[in-house]
Amino acid sequence: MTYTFRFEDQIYIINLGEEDIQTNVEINGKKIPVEFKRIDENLYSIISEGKSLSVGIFKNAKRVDVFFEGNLYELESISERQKIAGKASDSGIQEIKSPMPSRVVKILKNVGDGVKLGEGVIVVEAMKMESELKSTLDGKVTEIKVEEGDAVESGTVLLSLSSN
Amino acid sequence: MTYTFRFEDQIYIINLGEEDIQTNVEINGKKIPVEFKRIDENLYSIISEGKSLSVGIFKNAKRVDVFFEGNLYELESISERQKIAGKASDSGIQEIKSPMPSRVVKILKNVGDGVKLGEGVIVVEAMKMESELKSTLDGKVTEIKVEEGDAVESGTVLLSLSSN
Amino acid sequence: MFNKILIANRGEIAVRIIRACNELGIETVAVYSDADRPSLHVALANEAYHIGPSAPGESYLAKEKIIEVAKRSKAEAIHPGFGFLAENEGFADMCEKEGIVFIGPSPESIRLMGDKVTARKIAQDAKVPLVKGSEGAVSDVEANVIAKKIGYPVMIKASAGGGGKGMRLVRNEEDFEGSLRMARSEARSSFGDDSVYLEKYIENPRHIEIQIIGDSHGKILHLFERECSVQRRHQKVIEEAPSSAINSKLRRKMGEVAVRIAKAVSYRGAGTVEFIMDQEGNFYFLEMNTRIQVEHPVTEMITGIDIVRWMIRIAYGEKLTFKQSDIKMNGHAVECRVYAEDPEMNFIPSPGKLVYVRAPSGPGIRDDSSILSGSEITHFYDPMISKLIVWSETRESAIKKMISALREYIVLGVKTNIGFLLRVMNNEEFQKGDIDTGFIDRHPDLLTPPSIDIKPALVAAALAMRNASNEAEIAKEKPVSNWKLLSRKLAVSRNNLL
Amino acid sequence: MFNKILIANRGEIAVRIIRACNELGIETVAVYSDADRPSLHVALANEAYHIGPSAPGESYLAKEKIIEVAKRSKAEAIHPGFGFLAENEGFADMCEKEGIVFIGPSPESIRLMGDKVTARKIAQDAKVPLVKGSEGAVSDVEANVIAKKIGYPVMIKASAGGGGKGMRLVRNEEDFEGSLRMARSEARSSFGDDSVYLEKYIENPRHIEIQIIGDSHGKILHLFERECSVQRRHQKVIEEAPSSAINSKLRRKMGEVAVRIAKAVSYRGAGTVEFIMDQEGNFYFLEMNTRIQVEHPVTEMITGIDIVRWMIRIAYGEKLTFKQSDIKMNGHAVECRVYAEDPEMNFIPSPGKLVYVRAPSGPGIRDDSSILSGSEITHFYDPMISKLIVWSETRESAIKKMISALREYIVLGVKTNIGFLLRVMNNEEFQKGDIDTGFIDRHPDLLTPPSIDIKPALVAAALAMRNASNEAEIAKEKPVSNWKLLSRKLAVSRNNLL
Repeated sequence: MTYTFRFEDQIYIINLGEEDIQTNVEINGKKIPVEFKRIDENLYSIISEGKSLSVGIFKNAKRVDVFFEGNLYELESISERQKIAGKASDSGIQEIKSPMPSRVVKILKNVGDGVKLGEGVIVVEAMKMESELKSTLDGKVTEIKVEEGDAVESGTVLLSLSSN
Repeated sequence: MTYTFRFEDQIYIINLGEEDIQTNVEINGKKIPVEFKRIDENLYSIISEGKSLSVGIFKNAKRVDVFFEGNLYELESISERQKIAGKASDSGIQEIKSPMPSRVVKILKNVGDGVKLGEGVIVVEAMKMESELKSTLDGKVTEIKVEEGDAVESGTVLLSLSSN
Repeated sequence: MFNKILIANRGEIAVRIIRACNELGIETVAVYSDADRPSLHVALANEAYHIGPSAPGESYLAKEKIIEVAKRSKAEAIHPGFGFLAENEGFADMCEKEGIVFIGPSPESIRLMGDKVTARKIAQDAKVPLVKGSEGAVSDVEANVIAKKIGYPVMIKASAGGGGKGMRLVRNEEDFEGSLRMARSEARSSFGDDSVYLEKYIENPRHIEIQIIGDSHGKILHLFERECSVQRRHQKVIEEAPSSAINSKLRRKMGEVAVRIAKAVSYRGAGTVEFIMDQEGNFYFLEMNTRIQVEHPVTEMITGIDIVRWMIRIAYGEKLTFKQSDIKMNGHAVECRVYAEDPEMNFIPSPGKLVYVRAPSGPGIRDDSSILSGSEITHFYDPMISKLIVWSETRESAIKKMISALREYIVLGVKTNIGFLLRVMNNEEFQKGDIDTGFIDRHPDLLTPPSIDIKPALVAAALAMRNASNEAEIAKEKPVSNWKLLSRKLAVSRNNLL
Repeated sequence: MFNKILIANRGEIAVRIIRACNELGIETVAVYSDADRPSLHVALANEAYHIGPSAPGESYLAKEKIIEVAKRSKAEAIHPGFGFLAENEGFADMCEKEGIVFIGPSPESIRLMGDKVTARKIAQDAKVPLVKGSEGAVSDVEANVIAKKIGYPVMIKASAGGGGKGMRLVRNEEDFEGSLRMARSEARSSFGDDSVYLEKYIENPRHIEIQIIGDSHGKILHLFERECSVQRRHQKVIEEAPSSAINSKLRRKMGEVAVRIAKAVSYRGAGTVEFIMDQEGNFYFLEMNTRIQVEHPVTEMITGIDIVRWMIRIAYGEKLTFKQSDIKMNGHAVECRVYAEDPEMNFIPSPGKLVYVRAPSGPGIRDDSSILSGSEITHFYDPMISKLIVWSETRESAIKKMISALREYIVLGVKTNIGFLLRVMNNEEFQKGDIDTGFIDRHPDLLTPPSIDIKPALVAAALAMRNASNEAEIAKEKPVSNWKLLSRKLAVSRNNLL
């Protein structure tokens, strides 16, 4: 069986058999010896050349969350069509989304304003705390989709930025 | 929905709605106010007239295991036919079963021998320990179904006893 | 001893109090909001009553409803935990009037210490060192003048505040007005009171606090210090006891000062006197928290004294059975607050369903939590998942134990700060004890996971997909699932893509 | 310090050792049998290697395989845990010859103490009080004569024994022959050696043991006593420290005696000297266990000394950094061994899949376990689910804490002794400290759950049925499930039945 994922703008193709133990797994065509065993609902033990890891996994729609050694890695499971599009993308457009249900307190930029990587662009309030969301690139504001005082859902696009 | 269980030779009929909260539950025709909420895979919180309990439940074929405050209660879910049979039973015949895969070390009684409640009737070995299985009634041995040295599975009937 | 206690709180502190009651043979009554019906504190209490919608104002802050449940269930006392009504003098007062014991200090002590301006005066009278600042709450106009007089950097603080809310640091005059507005707005929404005061900002201080405990017979003792310098958003995230910056002489001095303040308000129960300490070891009074503190476990671990149990015994009128010289410090304890939050996004909360949780355990590991697989972190409440506390003989081995425990922790469904906590524990400066409240700002590298070998994650992700596919197959009883068909298509064309 | 250690064991003790290694910065190598692939010790170690089938003889007892993995993985030392190869002098010898450090005493110490007859002689030479008995192993013919001479009741014990296996109490001459046969048969299957010896049976003694620890520089210290009197099938099930039967004078005396025996065999590492104590407080040497003990945690809790970490440090050649007078006893600790077993069926093991496990946590709670939901208790190994350990200031509050923790424990899928443990904790005699090895026999009422209000169980059972029915429906995508149809039939006729 073949599975395809995107992680940090890289595409990976994994070939995985149906057996649990001593399967050879192929990543991007390269074989790696590995065996694995489900040890709890969402917990796997993976052994590769003696090295042992316990890994938490959770499939959430098209995303797979993988958790080990304290860190969460979000891998996007992609289809054939997306895979080709993904290759062509990286257009330098970024959207600032609300990370949780919140209220827009202050919009710090106007459309066309220049922004620097890490510069605050909008302030939202949630759980009684105000948070400044920061630009993820050097560039300018191309669109503002909300107004101050708006209540927004998790994932709502607040602004669009484009890189220089 | 109605569910029927046998526990310690008593039969109970429970009438339970589809809602999670503030349902009236009927046990043997008597209403008891209760509300419940599933809080984990096998864990329920039950509140009845303010009293709170957390209860582990596990349905295993026709048996339901209920665990709370350290104790396990095994309730047998019974069908219509069994229910009627159950009423008529209590014949005073008891079977001594092997509680786990084991080996018969010694049979301490012959068919026809009298036995007292708590008296040892057969010795089995499992996990390197020998265990004497005891009579659950005052009566006599009616049948012996194994021989010394036999390897037996969990649940195998070893002897039958009947009460005086 | 009391027969029955109502716990007017939720989450891990409610569970903590229920366990303390069990150990004292006291029956427990839980209250819960809509969102908290499936919570562990409800399941573990002997009785549980619904008190309203999820918004705290309509449930955990609804004084009358809580008093009503206490009366209905015949609870003799109420433990408020922290947050919610814990420092609400009006509630303490109501309890008193209704003949219910409020497990905490007198309403008067709460009032005196609750108003930060009054608290400063009391500290001043008790000859406790104070940071320069405004004499009480300020208007917008005054504020600017005073800020200039005491000199930047300046801290704006909510008069009714606590827990870092309504607090803003201002480094120069240009930013003052905006920060003042934000501080007032946060203060208003958090405490219903937008008055603020000003203080000189001590550059990169340590946050050191002294745990005190007093009975109703006039005895007040201290249980040494906690260091809570590692903070994000002005909120503590890692705490330890003892502090590696404090020697026994300074420890004694700070303890004495803390007891002096507590005595000035005839304090009863458990309380915390907070100080900031500059690089030279000068310490200044910050505020007194008249309640149990989130980070109390580290003190329990090094003293062997169960603070929550003692709060209850003191409220019942018992005398402290030990004196100052009996209290011994043993080993080192560290607490990490495990949050559903995103360190890469300025630690913004990450509410959601905890699909799977596996907490570490074993020798010297204490996990104070109310979470199980399937629990929900809602935006109504603090997004804390657990307090993970470790004890060991030395600071060095306690940190190693924490690393081992954090690596065992698995949480799925929300973002967490576990990786961040691990990186702090592995940080050389932290290990040397070279910490202050500016620590996280100085180390932005701690916010992002290092790049890793992605192979295990890829294998795991493929396993997750295979699982889902197998399960879907079983459910649908079809010989070939859509996943399989899709995968076959992909397999055919994959050579074109690499 | 060592760079890498192999753990030649499984279950909770393997996990315990892995955690200790993590805290010392040592890499860990796990070995596992077929049955243990999904075990926690495999998942938590840095490396893991399969060593054979589930039967211990082909995996955990397969010396050569384990040595081979150690060499392949470049492990510098092997920790044997308890059971399996822990007291196998041949294995310790092999390690030495292969240049791998065996974390434990010298092969010579193991040999001397492993043979119970030799051990008795050493104790005698060290002027340690001994119970009357046979001078070494006995033939069937001798046995009868000696038994009559020392007088009934008499204990038959396996020479190569330990852990209660191959042991039989005989109260009168008629039973002697049968018991001798059973003891020999158990000894043969457990230790491959059917030689047995005899001892005078002390009626209802307490089981008291002294934890000792020695470095390779000649320093041997004791860490006070553990009381392990509550036993079933001659195996410990509840342990505590300190013992409520021992005052500080007796404690010192027993400690000195234990150190004397250890010195007689130049002991190195952690070990336990076991005694029985009669009603008058006379104590007699029983045996010495030359390994870490299952119940070591209670000693760790009251002394703050991590015994497993010290075993490793000592094996590396480190000196003990403390002296006898530095070791202080603080508070009280109790351990309950949670087993998959059936107290109503003479504690027979109850293997099976643990469908769901939820362990307690919180202040003073330590859960040493290798179990998670879905783990399997197989008949290949000891059916222990967890060691639940609590610490509190006093014995009384430790017992209450244990009760609170046991009530939180939930295990589904197998029978457990949790209810039994709870009944012991609630027993008045136990609470008074009035215990000895006859305690459980004297209280058959503890074996059976008391009759309870069955209503919550019925509601819960109905919920389980409803759930299963709903889930079946979802899976089958049918509007009406078989359960529903069945239930409707039942509903129609239920009035006829009540």
